[in-house]
Amino acid sequence: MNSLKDNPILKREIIMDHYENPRNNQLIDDENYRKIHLYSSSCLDDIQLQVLISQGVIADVRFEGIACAVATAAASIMSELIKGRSISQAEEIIENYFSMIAQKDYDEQLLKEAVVFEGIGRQVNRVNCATLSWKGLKQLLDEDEKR
Amino acid sequence: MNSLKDNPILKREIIMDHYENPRNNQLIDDENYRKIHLYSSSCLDDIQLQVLISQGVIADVRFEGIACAVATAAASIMSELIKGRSISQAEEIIENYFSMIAQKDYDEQLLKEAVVFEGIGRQVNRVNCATLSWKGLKQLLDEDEKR
Amino acid sequence: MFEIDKIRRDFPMLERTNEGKPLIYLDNGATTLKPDCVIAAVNNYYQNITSNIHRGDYHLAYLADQAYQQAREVVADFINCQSKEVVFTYGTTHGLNQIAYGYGIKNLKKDDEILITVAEHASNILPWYRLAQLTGAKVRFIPLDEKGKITVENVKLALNERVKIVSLTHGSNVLGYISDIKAIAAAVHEAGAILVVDGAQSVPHIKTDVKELDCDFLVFSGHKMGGPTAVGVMYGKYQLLEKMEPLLLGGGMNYRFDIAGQMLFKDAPDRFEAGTPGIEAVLGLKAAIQYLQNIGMDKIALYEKQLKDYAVSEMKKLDNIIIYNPEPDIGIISFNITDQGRVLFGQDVAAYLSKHGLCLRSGNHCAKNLWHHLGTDSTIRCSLYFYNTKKEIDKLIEVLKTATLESCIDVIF
Amino acid sequence: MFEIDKIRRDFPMLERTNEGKPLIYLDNGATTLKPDCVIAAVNNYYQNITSNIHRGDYHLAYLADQAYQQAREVVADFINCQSKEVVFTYGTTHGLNQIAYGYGIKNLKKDDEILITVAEHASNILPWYRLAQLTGAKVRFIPLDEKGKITVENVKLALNERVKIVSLTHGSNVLGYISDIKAIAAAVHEAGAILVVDGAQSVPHIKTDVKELDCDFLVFSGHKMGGPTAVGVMYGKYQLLEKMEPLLLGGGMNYRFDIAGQMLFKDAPDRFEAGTPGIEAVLGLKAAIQYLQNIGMDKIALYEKQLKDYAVSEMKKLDNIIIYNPEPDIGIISFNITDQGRVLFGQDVAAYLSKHGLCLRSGNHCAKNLWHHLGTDSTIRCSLYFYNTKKEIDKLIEVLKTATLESCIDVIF
Ligand SMILES: Cc1ncc(COP(=O)(O)O)c(C=O)c1O
Ligand SMILES: Cc1ncc(COP(=O)(O)O)c(C=O)c1O
Repeated sequence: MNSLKDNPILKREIIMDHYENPRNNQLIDDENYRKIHLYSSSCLDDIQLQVLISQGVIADVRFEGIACAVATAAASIMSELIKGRSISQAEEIIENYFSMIAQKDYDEQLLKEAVVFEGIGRQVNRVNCATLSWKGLKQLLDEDEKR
Repeated sequence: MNSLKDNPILKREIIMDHYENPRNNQLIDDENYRKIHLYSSSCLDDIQLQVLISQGVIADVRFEGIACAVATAAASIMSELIKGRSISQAEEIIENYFSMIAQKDYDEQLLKEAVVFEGIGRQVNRVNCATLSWKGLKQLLDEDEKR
Repeated sequence: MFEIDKIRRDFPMLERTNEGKPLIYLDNGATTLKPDCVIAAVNNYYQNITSNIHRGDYHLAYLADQAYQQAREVVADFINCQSKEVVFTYGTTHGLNQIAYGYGIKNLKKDDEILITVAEHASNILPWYRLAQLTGAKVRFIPLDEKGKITVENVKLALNERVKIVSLTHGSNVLGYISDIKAIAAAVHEAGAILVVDGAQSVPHIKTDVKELDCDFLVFSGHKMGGPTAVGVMYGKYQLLEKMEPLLLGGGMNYRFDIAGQMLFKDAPDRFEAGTPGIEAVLGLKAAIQYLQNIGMDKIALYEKQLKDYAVSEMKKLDNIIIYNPEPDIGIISFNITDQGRVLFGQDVAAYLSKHGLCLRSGNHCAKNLWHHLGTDSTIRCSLYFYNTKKEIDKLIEVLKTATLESCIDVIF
Repeated sequence: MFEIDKIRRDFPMLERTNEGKPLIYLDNGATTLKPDCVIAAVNNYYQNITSNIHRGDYHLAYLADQAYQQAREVVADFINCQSKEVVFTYGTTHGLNQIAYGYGIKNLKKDDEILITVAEHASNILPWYRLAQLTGAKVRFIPLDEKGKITVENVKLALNERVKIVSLTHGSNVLGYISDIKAIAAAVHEAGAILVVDGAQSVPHIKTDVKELDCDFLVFSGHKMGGPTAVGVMYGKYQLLEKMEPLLLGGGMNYRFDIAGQMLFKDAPDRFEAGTPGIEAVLGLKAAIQYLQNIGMDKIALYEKQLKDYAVSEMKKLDNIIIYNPEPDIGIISFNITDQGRVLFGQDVAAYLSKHGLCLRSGNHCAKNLWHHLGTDSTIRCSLYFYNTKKEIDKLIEVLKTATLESCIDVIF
């Protein structure tokens, strides 16, 4: 993974790929999905996120919306990374992602492609874009726990 | 009159006398009187003024209210000075009074005892007190003209 | 040790004069002087980070936004709440109007009751009068005790099942009493109502912990605690803020709206901050709070108590004075001067004091209903802050001794 | 001669950087940089005349009050009205809410109509939506012409006898058009309605004469014209102000009230200025206006027009740009950048520009209904002020040329 972190060209390609061909980028009309509508404080990014949790596993993650390249790619990468994980695995990944953003220690292995945003903490005004969908996911999982 | 202007002791006595024994200091319940309720911006001085105009002459002036020594004495002196004057005389007196307050030229003879407030323009924060009742009078006369 | 000399050097105004005499500023209930660090914070916005907030499209805007949000955290830490419970307002008056309108309109109906007292400031009365007009609810007054205090007992007696809102001042701006908000909150909650606290005169002077007080709303103004004007705080328990209607609508407080008239508002606190806020004022307030915290609210309260005790005991020695609150809790003393038994009109005395450099306010201090209680139309108010000194009190006493009708009139010549 | 170099030296922010590059501030529609004289006016309040206004019991308070009232006269002179027609608000948003509530509640009833356009800022839409909810009146939209302009013809077509209020922006914050308010006012008055003008984007840039325009209300913000935040102006014809309800109630705006719920409010403008206002903000606004007057509004407008013309013509030469308003009247240009035919998301481009020192905003600029017209969700906005230069435009053009999806993404590494 080291090669990815230190390879800006590869990182850019991954982000562009996810922006131009976002994964899991279609909502579904199914009551079993937990839903959240995310707005960034910019009044502009506007992402809807859906998660299907079944027997402690995140069976599906979907999103749709209008957002910048960073926010779109972040959501797409997140959806791929989280799909199929147990809730506790997902929570660990989320925690590591936010550590990375905060420029603290984190487990690269866990974050896979998401490490492309490793430097975003230095571009402070883009942090919101790179975390919007992740915050939404966390909120959905937290709500799930309360039930 | 020069002696009054330059005699602070006499001036003080006149003000104290008018404050402690205000003239024309009782309202009357008579529809023929024009009325105005005056509040200073301090939210505190609160003077009601009544004027009876009959055949172009200010036949009576009355006031009542809660006010500081300066405002009370000013109203009392004004009432004495204006009572019995024709409207045009009154207007001339009013004009001279405001000239005096503004430290401009004015006719001392016309203002009589009212010259005790001649220096109030230097004590800027008391100007309101010394002019409240005079402004009320002016407003009543102006309204009268519009009829 | 309270390093008063060092503190005074932080306030440029303390080197000024009033009518040619060294300034002695004793009108801190109206507004307060500003320390250098507050002035510097405002200047820093003007000179280094000017830009609008709520957007981070470029770095400068991010810096301003970040500073603004940090201010929220500083306030939250200061009054012990979550930062999302801190709404920036334009002042106490705005905050009270926001609560009366935003909470009251949704939760009150005909014949419900709002409890206040005659000791409230106009800003904690008139919004409730209007709410009553709009909803058919009634405003009732909790009686003060014989000293003019709000007591828990009287609050309890006034409560009934129709009461939905109780709105009280924490520190009275005329009588300087501190109410027992914690006990009152318990009684109000037991009766099923909410408690709104006007902290305009308390937050600047004593440590305030909203968790401890358990009030539902707390409002205060920046300018009464060394901060700029045009900024205040409305604290609200988050579950109440969540359900409250905004008073001002516009940019920055909505997520979206459409041509059909649908509006989706943001969550609190953003929902209540329509339009461009007082950005530099918020940053100045942050600096003011940090300044107070650096000195320590406990130390400030203690110093002010000692100063107040000194002032009261010295004033009591005068034989031409009527003190309306001889036992205030905070540094607010309301009095009148007499001359041969006759009460001098406050404004005449205040003008006389001004000639000697002393800045005190006369009048009814916007608490116009309180006169039912005091039996006088107006008082002169001496209100202290932590940069005042015994020497300043001595000067006040010295000048008050010489205040007569004559001397008050003489100053106008 | 427009002494641009001399002018630029008055603005300390122009010596700053953004992300390490010399600051090029092109977000003047959001807020503007402050000249030294404004900063000095605010500091003067903090360092020399701190005290609350509305009372003259002592000299200092008199000085502050006088300075505050003088500011009213400076504003009155600036827009050509009487000083008692100048109400100080906390900003345009506050002013529009005050009018919608204070005039609308008393004068509108079910099925009356309020006319606005999709080009309005949220602050000139949402208060009307709420007024409609409260009164049963309807908000209708005057269609824009194909360029996105408000035309007199379309206003006339939309008017009918049920219309009571028309509220329009003078200068559009997205498309930079100036509406013919004078002709519109005549049409609106002929139909028996009143005209509210949102001058947030016009008053800072062109000479504004309310007598000439004959609008009934005009609102604007200090911070968009070199002044502080938390201050704005609501002009109203006096006979309308006289009949309008205050939105905020509290200290300073009432003469008296009693325990029976009676309230006697002061006359305009005081009636609308409840609580402690933004005193230093008002004094800063006064300095800003005097600064603009010293340069001359005509000169400012002319310089900005030339700069805008230059910017538009240079931008048109780019082949990766879509300009949504190729013929703006004032210095506001809305555009997007394309990469191989695909529109780049504005925020990505703005972040890229920021890396080069350029401060431009992306988004919908709070005019969320306008997208019906433009057919895009967001734009990048270049908004000029009189301290901007051709050289800054050149830099913008140079950087825009290199904006691609790749280069926009690269800046995050
Ligand atoms: C107890 C109290 N409440 C409210 C206010 C109003 O505060 P502001 O004018 O800052 O809105 C004051 C200030 O005079 C006050 O003393
Ligand atoms: C046209 C227009 N109206 C209203 C506003 C709101 O102004 P403020 O945020 O100062 O209240 C703005 C500012 O963005 C604007 O551009």
